[in-house]
Amino acid sequence: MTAPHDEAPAAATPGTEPRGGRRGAAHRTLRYLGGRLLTAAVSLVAVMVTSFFLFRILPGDPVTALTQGRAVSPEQLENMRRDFGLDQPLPQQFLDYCLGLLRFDFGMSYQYRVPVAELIAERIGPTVLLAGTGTIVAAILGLLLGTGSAWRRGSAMDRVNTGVALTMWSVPSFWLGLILIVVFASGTGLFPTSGMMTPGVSGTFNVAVDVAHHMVLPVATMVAVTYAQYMMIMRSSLLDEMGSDYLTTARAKGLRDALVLRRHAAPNALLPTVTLIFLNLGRVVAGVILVETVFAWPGLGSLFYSGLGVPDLPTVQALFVVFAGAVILMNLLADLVYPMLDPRVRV
Amino acid sequence: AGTDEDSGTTLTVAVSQPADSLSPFLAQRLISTNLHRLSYDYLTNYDPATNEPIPALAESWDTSDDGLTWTFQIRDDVEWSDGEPLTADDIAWTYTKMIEDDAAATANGNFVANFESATAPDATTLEIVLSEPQATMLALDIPIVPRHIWEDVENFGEFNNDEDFPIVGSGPFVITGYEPNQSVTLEANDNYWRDPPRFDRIVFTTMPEQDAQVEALRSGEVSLISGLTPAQADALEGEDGITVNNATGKRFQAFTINPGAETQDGEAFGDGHPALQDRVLRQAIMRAIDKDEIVENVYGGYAEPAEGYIPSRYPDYAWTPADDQRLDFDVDAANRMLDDAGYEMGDDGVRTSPDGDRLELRLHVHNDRPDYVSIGQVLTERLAGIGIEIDNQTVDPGVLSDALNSGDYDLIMTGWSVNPDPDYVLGIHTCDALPEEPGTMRSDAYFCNEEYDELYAEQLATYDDPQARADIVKDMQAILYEEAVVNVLTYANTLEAYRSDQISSIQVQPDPGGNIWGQDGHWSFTSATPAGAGSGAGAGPSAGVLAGVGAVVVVAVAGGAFYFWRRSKTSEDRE
Amino acid sequence: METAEQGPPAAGTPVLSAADLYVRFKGRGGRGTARAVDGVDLDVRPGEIVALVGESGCGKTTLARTLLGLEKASSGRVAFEGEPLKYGSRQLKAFRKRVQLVLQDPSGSLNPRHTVYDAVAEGLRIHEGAAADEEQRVAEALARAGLRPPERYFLRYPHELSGGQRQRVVIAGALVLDPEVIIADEPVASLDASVRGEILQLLLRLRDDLGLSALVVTHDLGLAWNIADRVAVMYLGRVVETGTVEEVLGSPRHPYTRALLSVLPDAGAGEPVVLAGEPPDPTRIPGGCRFHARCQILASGEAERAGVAGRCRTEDPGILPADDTHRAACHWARETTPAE
Amino acid sequence: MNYLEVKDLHVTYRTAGGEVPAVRGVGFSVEPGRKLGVAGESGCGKSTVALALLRLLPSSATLSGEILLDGEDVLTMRWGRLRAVRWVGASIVFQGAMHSLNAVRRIGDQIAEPILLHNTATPAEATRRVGELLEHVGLPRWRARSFPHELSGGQRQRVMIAMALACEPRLIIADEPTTALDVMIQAQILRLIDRLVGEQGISMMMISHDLSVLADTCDRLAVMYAGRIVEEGPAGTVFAGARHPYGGALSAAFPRIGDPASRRAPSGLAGDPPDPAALPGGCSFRPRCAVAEDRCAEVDPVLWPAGPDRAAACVRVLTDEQAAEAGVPGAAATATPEKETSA
Amino acid sequence: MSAPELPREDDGEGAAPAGTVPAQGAAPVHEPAAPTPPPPPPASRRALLWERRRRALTGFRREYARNRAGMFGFGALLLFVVVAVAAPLFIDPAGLTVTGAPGGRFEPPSAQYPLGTDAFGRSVLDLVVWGARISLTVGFLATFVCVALGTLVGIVAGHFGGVWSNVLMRITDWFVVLPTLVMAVALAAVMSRSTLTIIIAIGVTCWPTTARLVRAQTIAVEARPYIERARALGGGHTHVMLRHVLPNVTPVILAQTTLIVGESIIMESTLAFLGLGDPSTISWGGILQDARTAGAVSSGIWWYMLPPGVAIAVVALAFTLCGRALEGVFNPRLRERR
Ligand SMILES: Nc1ncnc2c1ncn2[C@@H]1O[C@H](COP(=O)(O)OP(=O)(O)OP(=O)(O)O)[C@@H](O)[C@H]1O
Ligand SMILES: Nc1ncnc2c1ncn2[C@@H]1O[C@H](COP(=O)(O)OP(=O)(O)OP(=O)(O)O)[C@@H](O)[C@H]1O
Ligand SMILES: [Mg+2]
Ligand SMILES: [Mg+2]
Repeated sequence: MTAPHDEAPAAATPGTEPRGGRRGAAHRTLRYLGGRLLTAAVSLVAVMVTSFFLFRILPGDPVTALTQGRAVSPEQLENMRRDFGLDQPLPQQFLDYCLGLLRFDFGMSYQYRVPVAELIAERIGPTVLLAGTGTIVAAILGLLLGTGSAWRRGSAMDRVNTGVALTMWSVPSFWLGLILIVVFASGTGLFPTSGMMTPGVSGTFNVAVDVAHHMVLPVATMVAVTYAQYMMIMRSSLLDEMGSDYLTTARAKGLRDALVLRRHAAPNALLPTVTLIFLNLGRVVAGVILVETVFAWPGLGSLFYSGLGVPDLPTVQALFVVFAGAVILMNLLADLVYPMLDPRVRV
Repeated sequence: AGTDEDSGTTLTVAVSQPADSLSPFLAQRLISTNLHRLSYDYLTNYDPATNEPIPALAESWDTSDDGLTWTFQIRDDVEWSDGEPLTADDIAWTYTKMIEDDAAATANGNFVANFESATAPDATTLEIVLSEPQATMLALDIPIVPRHIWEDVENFGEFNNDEDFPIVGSGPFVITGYEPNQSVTLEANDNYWRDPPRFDRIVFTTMPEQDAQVEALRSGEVSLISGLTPAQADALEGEDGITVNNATGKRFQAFTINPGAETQDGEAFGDGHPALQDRVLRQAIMRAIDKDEIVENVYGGYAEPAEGYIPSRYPDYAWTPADDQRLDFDVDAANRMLDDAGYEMGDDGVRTSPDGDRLELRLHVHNDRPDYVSIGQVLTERLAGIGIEIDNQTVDPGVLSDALNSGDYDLIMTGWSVNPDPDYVLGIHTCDALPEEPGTMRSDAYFCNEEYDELYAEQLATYDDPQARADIVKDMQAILYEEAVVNVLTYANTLEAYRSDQISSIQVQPDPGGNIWGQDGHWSFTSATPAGAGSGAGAGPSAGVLAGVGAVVVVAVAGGAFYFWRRSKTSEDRE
Repeated sequence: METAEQGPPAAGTPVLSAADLYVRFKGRGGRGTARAVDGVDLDVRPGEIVALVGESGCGKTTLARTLLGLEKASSGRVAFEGEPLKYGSRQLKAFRKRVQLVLQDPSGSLNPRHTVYDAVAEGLRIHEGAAADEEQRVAEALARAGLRPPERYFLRYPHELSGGQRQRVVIAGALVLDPEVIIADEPVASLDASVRGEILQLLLRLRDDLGLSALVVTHDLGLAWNIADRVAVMYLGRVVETGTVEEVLGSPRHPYTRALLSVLPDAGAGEPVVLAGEPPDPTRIPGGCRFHARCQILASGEAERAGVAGRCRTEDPGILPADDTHRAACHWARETTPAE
Repeated sequence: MNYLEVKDLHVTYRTAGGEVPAVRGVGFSVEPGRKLGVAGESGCGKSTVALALLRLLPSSATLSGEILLDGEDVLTMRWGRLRAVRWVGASIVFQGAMHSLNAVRRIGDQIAEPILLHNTATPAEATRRVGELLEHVGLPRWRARSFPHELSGGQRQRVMIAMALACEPRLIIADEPTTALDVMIQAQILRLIDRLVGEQGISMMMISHDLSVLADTCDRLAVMYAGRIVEEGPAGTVFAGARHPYGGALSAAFPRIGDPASRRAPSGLAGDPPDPAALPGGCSFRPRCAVAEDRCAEVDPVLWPAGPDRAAACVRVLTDEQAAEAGVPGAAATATPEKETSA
Repeated sequence: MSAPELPREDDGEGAAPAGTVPAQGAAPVHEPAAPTPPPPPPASRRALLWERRRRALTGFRREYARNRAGMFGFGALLLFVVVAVAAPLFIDPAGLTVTGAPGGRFEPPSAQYPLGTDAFGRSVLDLVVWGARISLTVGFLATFVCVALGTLVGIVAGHFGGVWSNVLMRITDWFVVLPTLVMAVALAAVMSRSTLTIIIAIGVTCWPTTARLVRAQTIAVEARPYIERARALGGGHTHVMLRHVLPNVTPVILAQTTLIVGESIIMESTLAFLGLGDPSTISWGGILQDARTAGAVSSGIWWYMLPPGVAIAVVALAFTLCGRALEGVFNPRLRERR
């Protein structure tokens, strides 16, 4: 990150020199950064505590749930309970949890018997891949369509765009996913029904193509139900800009319409949308639960959902922290990136 | 163009859960135990046709007179997939590990709970000493692991056996690939001492969504799926290249009634409805239920109405009540029974017990089992017909087991998968299975009947006389039926489907009428025969990849072209 | 209400006064503290119109808001009828019944969802609840503010009024409580030249009719000439020159006042003195005389000649006392004007 | 020859509430190197005229009339030609500099933009030119790298002026360049404009509602009211002695400090500004006119000659013969309009 | 640009009628205040006010009616509400029981059952119509919880700056960070299965958005000079919040409400889809879930799977369109302009 204001030479003309000067600016940036980090850290701690207690009140005994329908001896149950630390009093469990967190140790998954951190590491890739691709595609699509819609507001294209987007926005994603499976996967056989990879495929290129192929439907589902918000935000933010005088200035300078849009209106309108995209990047990680479930995508969402039934406390706790952490992280990034994009809010 | 393993035939199986662990000591899920069936050997196996225990690693066995010492003769021609010989020592080591290390006992500890010791006096002899007689000695579902590999494992509780591939085993298949949460690949073990498998490769691929499985089967992505819903079975039934296997169920569906929760010491607890302690009421409840309706509406006809506790798939043990014993659907009879017993019908259509308690009962249903949920709805409406108001609580299994443990329930849905040997499911209804103190319940009904307990002990003692044992087991079921605490409703069929254009034949268990997935043994997968050459599932996707990617590209290009065309067309003369 | 019994305050006692008033705003994001009002003594006497003039950002609005207790002074004191202002919510309410503020921006000062009637009656309702004669008093206030017949305006919404009418509604809202003092912050700045005269006439009339005292905040010297009795010129948080309108505008002493007067388009005689540079920054008030960096007297060497240049750069000329005499906070003026 | 000549310009906005005739037949001209001031109260159509000159009005506006820029009619130009004319033939300094500059692009880039667009200068040359321009308007070169919000209002206005000079246009249209500013800053900007225009021989049209400012700066003055020019003439004489009552009211609204007449006697113009969508019949100023007569209700006055080099749209400037010629009824009834307007 | 940034209530009326001006404007300015004519009787004033409100409403209606999508949304909505309310008039609840259903298992659409039947032989059309009752109730009540909570927090946080605002906003931030779906799933799993649970789960998780929005609007309103004027007039916190802030945030709240209703209905179906619904009540999400667990998607039983999904989508869309239309009416900035 470059410190804002670094371009202002120190030898400024008296009276017109930028306030605070370079040193002050750097100092302010640091303070700003520190403040944001601190807030994020506080939020994260709050989330961690919430996570512990929220899931402790989940009904059910993980041990009985895990052994449901199988022949097990009381000793086995006892052993499991001890392994899980469930025989400890709650404050002790909380203490262990906190101490564990300090070491990035989320405990052992009850279901999978592996450290939760490992489990998450294994699953986070697919989730990020799906959610990231989905968001990026949705954002690009939404921004393009939103720009077109606003620039030609009131036109047939605008109306069709808006109508389609809002309709898609109103469709439950899981339902759309199922319909897509029926129509595209088995109806035409164009895309695989679910999963992330065809087993046995090897070679980087082949794997990439295969994964991309598997991603089409889930990403399409995600994009369909989410792009509307980017589009509407972009549309209204561009509409807001469109009355602005600086666009008249640009026209008065003799710029072509397309240039006015590309150089002036769109970049300015994009700014408010950026925050939204970041926020969504954070939230979408949790939001893909449904899509992951429908398409058997081996990500965090399906892990969370399966963990909740047990309840696989360490896993759901950790995932909750991860989900919330993603939002916090993205908020933080948005806070840090936005000032770099928009000189007006530079500290 | 996707795979570099195009050679050979592949059988792709859709499973609804990912494997929880590849370690035989930890794995608890059905998928994982099936994987181990394929990749490890067991002491004994089950006959594909009859489900009887048959020799596997153990060629033969002897029991001491007190039934506490078992001596097994171990085959001498078995090799691990890495070429080391498999000896009795490996077996003894595996068992001993489980006896000694709690972590190793996680998954299958119950089998060795009574073991004093397991030793291998020589390479072909295994000796097990028990502390008390055990009925499951020929059904020890414990995968035998290679000592020379596992000796180095430090912590059995954390070792998931998923680091070095192929995984050394001795089963008909060798696990060669594992994508956590996605798939497990197994290659045929051509040196297997039984008939080697006919497919070169099996892939288990995880697809939690049932509909996705069906669509994947249709598109040829997978060759075998299980757990179909009745509607799906109906839909797939007539489709080309697909065979639906309608297998008799291994499971029964039931509900239990809280007859007053008690500990072993007779301490009553919980808040079960007091009137339910009356057997008449319990029987009347049974008579109010139309099992045929459940079979028809909930299972679409893919089930049998049930009376006995052991599913009819095990004909030796299956029991049906005599005509005079039957508690068949008859609302009038049920109403009469209640009227006679002093349950007065109130103005609101709800009866009051002789003690003055309104017959308002809770029914706990698992929310994750759609068939139970439907049954719950049917029960609710049917019981209203005899003046019982049901508070239908569809809950998380956790909530349900909490209610059960604390005795705070009236009616609760349940169901067990019954093994060829019914000992376990019978055992959970002995008085011994009652909790020692409130809240530690492990069974699904607070049932305690002295006569039943005596019969239970007796059948344990007569395990070497199958016919006599079967008779005793039937008597036990009669008691259960009459007491109407554990009320079996149906035996739902297992519905599976496979692509007959990829699999020409496959063994079911039991034969006929049995299931393919989740067998006791590895028969289905070793017997599966590829149909035609090159019809493995591997061919499907690569064509699909091209078509799919092509479609996306076309759409993108067309969209982009249109966009730019429009722009260039309109940009000049606009302001 | 207690004041009604007290009778009019003794002539000479200022109704509203600021003494040694400082208002500072903590800078956010590491920016320095803004000394918006930096030591002001100011009196408004009964029946007097005082104009507070100065360039944009010199602290006029802040001073006005502080006088009304909308902003708390960092130090110093606001007094009403000689009594220090108390900031308890009860006392403030009573105080605000008698002193009214007319805000800078008439369009913004009216809630777009309230009718004219509601807007005018708001003060009545706050202080007297549902008064029986509410309607009559509202009508009267509107009529006094020049909106006649008042009934016609009762149910209009602000957007249905012209800027001048809106400003009059705001004034009516202030008049309805029969205040003793009105603080009007740039009452005409946002209005067209052709409408402003009317509002100013109204203020004058009210003063004449009702004996109202007023503090009129503006950056327009012409306005002061139009209506005020006394004028205080503010620069960078401090009053730098006070006196009667004739004195200050007729024979300005402070170089800043002179510069202001000289740049008026219609100034006629004299070369306009356009001060260099941008409006100064209240977060960084220069040492010495706060005006010295832009001072044309100092720049032209005249201060040097008068022998005060050094003091200009290092010595703060101090806070002007709040009295009737014509004074300027300027070393050079003090040196060259024998009267002081 | 006039560089800019506007003839009978009409601009009508189509709005949801009906048609708004914002400009109703305006004509004026600017000679090379001369400065025209346009005054008038808020909403009388000044900005509309300015925007119309470069056809920058929104599509909801319909224009008619003729705008000859160096002999070429702007209204009938092809878009391509128009784009070439913009900023080179005439540039604009807009009302609010804050909003007329793109807040997220560097000032230098914004100034360089038209240079690169029109002059096909190399980027390096453009950068150099930006530096020159900034120094020209009294800003240090390094300011090119600043963003608009880092500048004060006055500085921003100066950037706008630098931008307007970028392509060395022959006409600058300055739309209220100082309205939002402090007296002191206003004085600075006006001096700057004065100097630059004088140095480079550029024609200028300056818009303001402050008659005194225009009188100070411009050669000629036009006063607009309700979409029309109601008075036109040499700046000094118009300001000192307007012949249209509105012009008179405007110049009277500015108190002259030291003038005892305006001491404690603010003068203003009663009544509301006209609503262009609902103008009264006859003279549109009539509802606010202190000297309105009966015939004002019937005649819609146009610019009549009102003295040397002057014109005003008021029946009272007409002599009887002129009135009769123009078809104004009852002119004889008011015999002495001259008294009011003697300078 | 100086567009009025706050909603105008009555666009039916133009600006100040020009006719009122001359008489008063021409009056000599120094004329002493004329004696005020006796005020008209209050009744007439009230009647006038009422008349005004009516006209404002008409104006609002007219403005709203201009938005065709909004009208479509409103129409669809009205249809659904009417059908849902009137459902008992033309649907026999007995036909919706699992034991007393008239049809056969999975009958395809026919004249008798326009949308076929489900596994128990119930008419899917009847189920969908009946399901509207619960789905709409959930939508409305959850939205009420969400909006009420959000508004309260938002206004209070926005009005009282400083510590108050900080504390409240920290709480809000903390809630905002918690992933909505995950929270709702967790809450629904914790509480007993019922419609009320769903309502609470949705309501409790969605309020922070509203709170933020309301707070932002409150802060914007609080920065307006008329708030300062109210304070200068002596108005206290309650006065400012109730008389000034609330009416000005109402449009935001209203628009937000309609948007949230749609979201809540989708959320209800989502929770049902995840198996967290209450199966003993008939709701759209519940029907979808039943259809899914029955394997309807892959069995070609489209008449079971499509209608509830379409119903959800249409209602959500209808509310969204209404919300957008309202936003447009209330926020002139969003109106098509220039
Ligand atoms: N709430 C505040 N926080 C921080 N700084 C403030 C605040 N209010 C005013 N200031 C600063 O105090 C100084 C004086 O502001 P004030 O509004 O009193 O000026 P003014 O003389 O009324 O100007 P104008 O003529 O533009 O209205 C300005 O520099 C302003 O930036
Ligand atoms: N886009 C538009 N649509 C409809 N009416 C408009 C539009 N732009 C301006 N008007 C109206 O046209 C008239 C003239 O507006 P214009 O902006 O030209 O006035 P102005 O003289 O520049 O005023 P100001 O001094 O306030 O800048 C006004 O009544 C205004 O309301
Ligand atoms: Mg101010
Ligand atoms: Mg303008």
